[in-house]
Amino acid sequence: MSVSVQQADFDAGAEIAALAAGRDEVGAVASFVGLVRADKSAAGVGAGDSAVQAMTLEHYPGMTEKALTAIVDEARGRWDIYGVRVIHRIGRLLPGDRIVFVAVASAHRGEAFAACEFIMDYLKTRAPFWKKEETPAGGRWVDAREGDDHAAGRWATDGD
Amino acid sequence: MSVSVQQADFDAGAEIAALAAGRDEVGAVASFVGLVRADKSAAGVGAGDSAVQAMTLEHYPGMTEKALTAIVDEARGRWDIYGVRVIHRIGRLLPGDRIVFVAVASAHRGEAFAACEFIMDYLKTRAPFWKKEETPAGGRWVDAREGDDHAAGRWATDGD
Amino acid sequence: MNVRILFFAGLREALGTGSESLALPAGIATVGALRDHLAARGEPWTALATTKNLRAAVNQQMLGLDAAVKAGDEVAFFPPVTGG
Amino acid sequence: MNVRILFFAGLREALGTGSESLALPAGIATVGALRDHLAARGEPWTALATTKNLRAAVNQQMLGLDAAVKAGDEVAFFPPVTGG
Repeated sequence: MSVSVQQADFDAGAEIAALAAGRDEVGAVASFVGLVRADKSAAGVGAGDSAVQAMTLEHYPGMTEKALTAIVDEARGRWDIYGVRVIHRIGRLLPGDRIVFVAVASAHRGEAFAACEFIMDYLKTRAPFWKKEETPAGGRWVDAREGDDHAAGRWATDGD
Repeated sequence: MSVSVQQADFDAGAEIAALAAGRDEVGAVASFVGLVRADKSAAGVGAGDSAVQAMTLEHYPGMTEKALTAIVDEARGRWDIYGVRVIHRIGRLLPGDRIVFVAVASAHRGEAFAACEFIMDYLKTRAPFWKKEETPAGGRWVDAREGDDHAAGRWATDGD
Repeated sequence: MNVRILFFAGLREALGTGSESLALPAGIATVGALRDHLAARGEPWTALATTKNLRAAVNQQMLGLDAAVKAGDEVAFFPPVTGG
Repeated sequence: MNVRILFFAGLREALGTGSESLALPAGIATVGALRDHLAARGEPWTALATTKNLRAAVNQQMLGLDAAVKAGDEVAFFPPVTGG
């Protein structure tokens, strides 16, 4: 199972090892872990009371898994990769908690890095998750970053 | 200690967690694990007896740590990153064994990915390690890949 | 056959509901027309017109406001996604 | 004060030694000149001239063949690196 949406935490080391286990053509595993930051609100409010105390991740059950699988399939079409693992947590998380994991196994590092970053960029703009932060000033939904659309746009090709 | 050259294996998950532990400004950890491939010799010989049975990593004690530290320092100068971990194994390794680990912690994924890939590209061309493969046809030193020089060259700037 | 409509995140909160089932009114054939139809109900439904960069999915696939809608479809409206 | 010279990997095997200590001959002031001086010893030292893309380090820093060498330096010769 290459895509999981779950409340439970994950073990990045075990997931990386599993992608390479028993496949001696794998020479490279690139991976990414996203975590809840507390230092400043992702909502972009610069004022004092913006420290994030907790965060709740809402998603669109049914569509989420389809969207993630479509993103992984697109990566498999673009690069010669042997294995992909995507885990996205939902529910209430605290600062320092892991939110998302993406890992890609390939023969060489160039393809592993490119596919891993591609999947993260597309996940950020195409997978139906929404973050609501709890701060001393109250709850608020995180605004999408324009930079995320730009990052995903980098991968656009003529065929898209 | 951000750089280690060691015979012992490593735990990628524990290393990733350590980079983020107690630092709630870390929102992203990009990492890479390189492994010994067995399917085809890295020496580039296409013939039948090219399966890699084992690999021995030689290095230049004293220079190795300096070279890796210089690469990490250069990455810190180029990107706003909070933590870096580099582990390179030496000695005799078997197919499927982990060889190298690089992880970079940052606030955002773009910088973490770029710095992690930069460190790997520079390590491949500037850190004094050499691989000797054992195959059914005998031992042979791996040739450097031209693609590695090209990959490292991507990062050159006017200031270099 | 009705259209099933879903709302998520800040839009769900603004509307006070996460879903509804609706007989597709005559003449409504696109996501954008359905959005306008709902927004015309007045407060709080105007949030559908004022949400910045409103996104939509038809049958769990993200599509533009010009995408076709027909009876039996599942249509979702939501703000830009912020996962990862 | 001598120059300490190190050899690694395939070059070390070809030369049959990993290191030597040498009084820097008069007139040898660069890595390239030192390389030529050693290669002129004949077999197996010609490997220093024939190794493809020979690399060198002076005092544990990778430098080009035009880099300066002086008494007391540690000079290393090796093939392109293949770690990672």
